[in-house]
Amino acid sequence: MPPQIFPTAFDALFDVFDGAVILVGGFGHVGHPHNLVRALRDRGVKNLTIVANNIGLGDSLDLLAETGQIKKFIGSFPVRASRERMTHFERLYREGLAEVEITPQGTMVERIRAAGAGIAAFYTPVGVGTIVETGKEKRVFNGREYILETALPGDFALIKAYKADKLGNLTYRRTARNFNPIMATAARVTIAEVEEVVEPGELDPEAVVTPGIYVDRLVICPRDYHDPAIFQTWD
Amino acid sequence: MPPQIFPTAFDALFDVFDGAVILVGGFGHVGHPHNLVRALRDRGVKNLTIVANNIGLGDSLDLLAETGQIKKFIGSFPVRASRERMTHFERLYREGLAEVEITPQGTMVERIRAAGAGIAAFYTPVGVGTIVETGKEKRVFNGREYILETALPGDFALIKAYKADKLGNLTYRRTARNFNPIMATAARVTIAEVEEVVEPGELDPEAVVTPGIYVDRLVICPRDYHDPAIFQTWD
Amino acid sequence: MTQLSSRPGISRELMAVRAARELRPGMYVNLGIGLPTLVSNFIEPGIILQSENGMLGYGPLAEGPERDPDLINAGGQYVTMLPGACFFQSADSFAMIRGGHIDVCILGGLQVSEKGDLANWIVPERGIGSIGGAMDLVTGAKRVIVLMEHRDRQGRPKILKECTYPLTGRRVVSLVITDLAVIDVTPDGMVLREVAPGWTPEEVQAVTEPRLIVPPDCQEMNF
Amino acid sequence: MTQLSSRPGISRELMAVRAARELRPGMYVNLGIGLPTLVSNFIEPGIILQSENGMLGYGPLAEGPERDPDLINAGGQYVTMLPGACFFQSADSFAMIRGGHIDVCILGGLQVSEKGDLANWIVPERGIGSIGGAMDLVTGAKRVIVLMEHRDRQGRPKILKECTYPLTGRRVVSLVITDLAVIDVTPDGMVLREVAPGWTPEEVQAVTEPRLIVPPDCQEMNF
Repeated sequence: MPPQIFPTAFDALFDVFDGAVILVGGFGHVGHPHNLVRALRDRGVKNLTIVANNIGLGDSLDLLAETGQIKKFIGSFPVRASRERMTHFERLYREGLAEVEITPQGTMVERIRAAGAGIAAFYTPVGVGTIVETGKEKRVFNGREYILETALPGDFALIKAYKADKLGNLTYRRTARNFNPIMATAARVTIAEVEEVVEPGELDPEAVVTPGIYVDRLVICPRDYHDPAIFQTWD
Repeated sequence: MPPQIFPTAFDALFDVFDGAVILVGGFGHVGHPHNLVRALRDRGVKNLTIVANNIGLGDSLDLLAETGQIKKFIGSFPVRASRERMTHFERLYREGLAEVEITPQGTMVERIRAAGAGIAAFYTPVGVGTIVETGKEKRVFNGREYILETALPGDFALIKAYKADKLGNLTYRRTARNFNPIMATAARVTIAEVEEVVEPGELDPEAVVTPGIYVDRLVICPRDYHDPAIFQTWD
Repeated sequence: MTQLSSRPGISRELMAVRAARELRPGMYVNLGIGLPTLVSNFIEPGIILQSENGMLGYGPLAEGPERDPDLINAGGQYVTMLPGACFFQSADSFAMIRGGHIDVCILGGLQVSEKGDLANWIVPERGIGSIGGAMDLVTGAKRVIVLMEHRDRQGRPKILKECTYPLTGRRVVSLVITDLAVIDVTPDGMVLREVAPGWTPEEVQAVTEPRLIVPPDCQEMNF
Repeated sequence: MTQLSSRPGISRELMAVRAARELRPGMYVNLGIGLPTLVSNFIEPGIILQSENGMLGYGPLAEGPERDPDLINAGGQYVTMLPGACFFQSADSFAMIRGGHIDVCILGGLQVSEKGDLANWIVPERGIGSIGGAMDLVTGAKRVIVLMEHRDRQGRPKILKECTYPLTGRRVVSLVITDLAVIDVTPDGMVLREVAPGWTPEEVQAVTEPRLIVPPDCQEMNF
C-alpha cells in the first residue's frame, strides 16, 4: 500500500511495542530521524533492541538510554572514543542494564540488506581473526577464511529522507543517505520522516533511491540540524 | 584510476583473451552493449564463458555463438520459448559445442553482486525443490530451506550506460539500467560503452548509479536500437 | 471426454479480466511473461506494477511514437510509465522480489499440481529451457496466481496430481485461473470456486487430474 | 631509554605530509578517523577520496558558510565535494570497500605487530569500544597504511612483537608511518625505510619492540 501520512511523529509510532527491534538510520546526526526518535522516547516503550550505526551523546538515540528504554544495541559505534564524555548508554551498559552487540559497520548493513533481500546468511571475510568471529561458523572459500553472518531484520525502521512523493518514493541529500535506504527494506513497518511530500511524478525517477514499495508511513518534520555536535561525533 | 577513453570498441578490448569469463549487461536489447559485443566477435577470442541474462537471436550475444566463440553460457534465458526460431547458440549447445549453466535471474545477479562486494557465498531460498539445487549445499534457517550459492566474478564486464563523466561515473536511462551497474562491480576490467562523455560535475551526484571507481575503460558509441526485435525478445 | 478435451472455454481476454479481479488498489504486482502481461490492460487505477528488469509503476503498453527503446517490461514489450514510477538495477529488483515485498505475482504455467507445485520453465522433450525470474518470483511473492489454459494443445489436463515436468517451485501456487475454472489451492486440496459459463463442475473435473473439492457456493465466473 | 621514550618526533602535520606522499593521482583512498583525516589537506590533485558513510570524491574540510549539514566524512567533519563526486548508501559503500576496490586505506592505530596485525578499536581496560568501518577497511583495501604515534602516552612502544589489544585485523598492515619512522611490513619482518630527522635507526629500534631490519638505503624522512 502507498504510505499513510501522519500528522506527527508520535502518531506515526502508534503501534510500537515493548521489546521491538528497531532499525534507526543516520551516521552521527546526518540522516538521523531525530523527530521519530524523540517520539519513540515519548511513547515510553521499553526493552527495545536498537540497530543503528551509533549512539548520540545525550541526544538522538542516547535519549532512549537516558530513560532506560534500550535493552540492547547492535551497531558499530556503541561508545565514543573519549572516555571523558560518557553517554547515558555507556552508563546503562556499565550498570549491566543494557547489552551491546558490536559489529563491523559493513557487516551490519550487509546483514540488514540480507534481511530485506530474502538472503538468510552470507560468508564475509570481515572480522576473521578478531573477536567478531567468536561463536560464528568459519569456512574457507578459494583458500581464504570467511565468517557466516545472518540476516538482521527489524520490526520497525525509523528513517530520515529528504523528499517523498505520495507513493512513498524517497530521495536523500548527499551523505544523509547512509543506512536509511537499506533499513527501509528490512523492517515489517518502515516509517520515514521527510522534509517535504510532493505529488507522484515530481521526483526524478532516475534519482529515486528508495522505491515506494518499502515505505509504510510518512511524517513531515522540520529539519533538525544539531550543527555543533556533528563535528565531534566520535570524540 | 579514472577510466581511459578508447576511440573504438575494438581498441577498448585490446587485452581480451581466450577462455575469459565475460559479464555482459542488458535485458534483451535494452541496455545491451551491442558495439562492444560486435567488437568482441571481431577480436576472434575463443572459449569464452559468457555471463548474461539472455542470448540474442542471430544478433547481440548470438553473434558469438555463430562464430563458435562461446564455450559456456551462464544465465537465465539461454533459449527462446519458441522452438521455431532457433538461435545459433541453441544449435551450438545441441551439437555439444557449448555448455549452459542455467540460473534463476535473481540468483545470477546476486552472485555477481557478491563477487563485487567481497562476499564469498550466500544462502538463498530460490530454487529449493528444483533442479537448481542439484549438487548444492542446502541448509535450514528458521525452519526454511536455503541453497548455498557462490560469488560469480568476471575477467571483463562489458556494459552499456547512458552518460559518463571523465571520472567514470555513469548514469543509465530507465530500464536500460538492469544488470549493468552490478556487473560493473564484479570484473577485473570493466568497459562501458556510453552515448556521451561529460566533464566531472555535469552529472547529478545524487543520480550517479555507477561510481567511477568501477569503470576502467570508456568508449563512445552511437546508440544501437534494434527496435523491431525488442518486442519479441522471448518468442 | 474427447469432446470435453477440446470444447472451448473463455477467451484469453476474459481470463485476464478474471485475473485482474484478484488485484486491489495499493497492491504491488508482478505480471509474468506471456498471458499474464495481458492483465495490465484490465487493472484498476492504484495497482502498482513491478517489472523485474528494474521498474516500479509502469502503465499500459506503449504504442507508436510513445515507445521508448529504453522502457520495456520483463516480457520485452514497450510500456509507458505512470507518475511516480522509478527505476532500479537488477540486484535491487530481485532483492525486492526475493525479500517478500511483492504482494501478488501472476505467472503462466505448463503444469500445476494438487499441492501447488508449479512447472513453467521447461518442456522436457526440448532438453533446455529458460528460468528467467520465475523461480525468484514464486519464492518471494506473498501470493502466486497461475493464469493458464486448463488443457494443453493435445487436450490433456495441465492440473495434475504431480507435475511431470521439472518444477519452478514447490508448493507455491495459491490460486489457478484457467479458461475453464478458478481453483483455490488449500491445505485440504484443490477447491473449485468458479466454473466458466457453459461448464459444470463435473465437466471441469473430467479434464482435471486431481480430485476437486466442490463447495456449495461454487459459482459461474463473472467478470 | 627514558629519554628516548619522550623525545619528540615530527609533528602531526608532517606525519600527514609524509603519508600523503604514499598516494598518487588516480588512486582511490579512504582516510580513517582521527590523524589520517589530516592527510586530506596535503594530497595531490587527482587522488579520489572515499568516505564509508557513502561518498566518493570529497575535497578539503568545509569552513563557515560552505558547511552543508548533510555533507560530512566518516569522521563527522564537514567536507566539501569536488566536481564528479557522487553519493551511495552504506551497503553499496561497504560493497566497494569489502570488494577490494579501494587502493589505499590510511588508518590510525593503537598497536601494530611485526606481522602486520593491527589493533585500533578498543583499549581493553575500558571494556567496550567502537569498531566502525575499520575491520571492513583493513579486510578490503588493497594496501593498508597505519599512521600513528610511535609510542603511547606512557612512552611505551606501539609497534610490538604481538598485539596485546583485541585485533582489528590479522596480517593486514603494509606500511607504518609514525612520528619517528617509516616501516615496511614484509614477509621477512619489519624493514626500517626512513627515520625522523634527528633520530638514528638505533634510537628508533630502542622504542620499537620487534627487531627492525635496517637496509643500507635507510634514510632520513623528507617531505
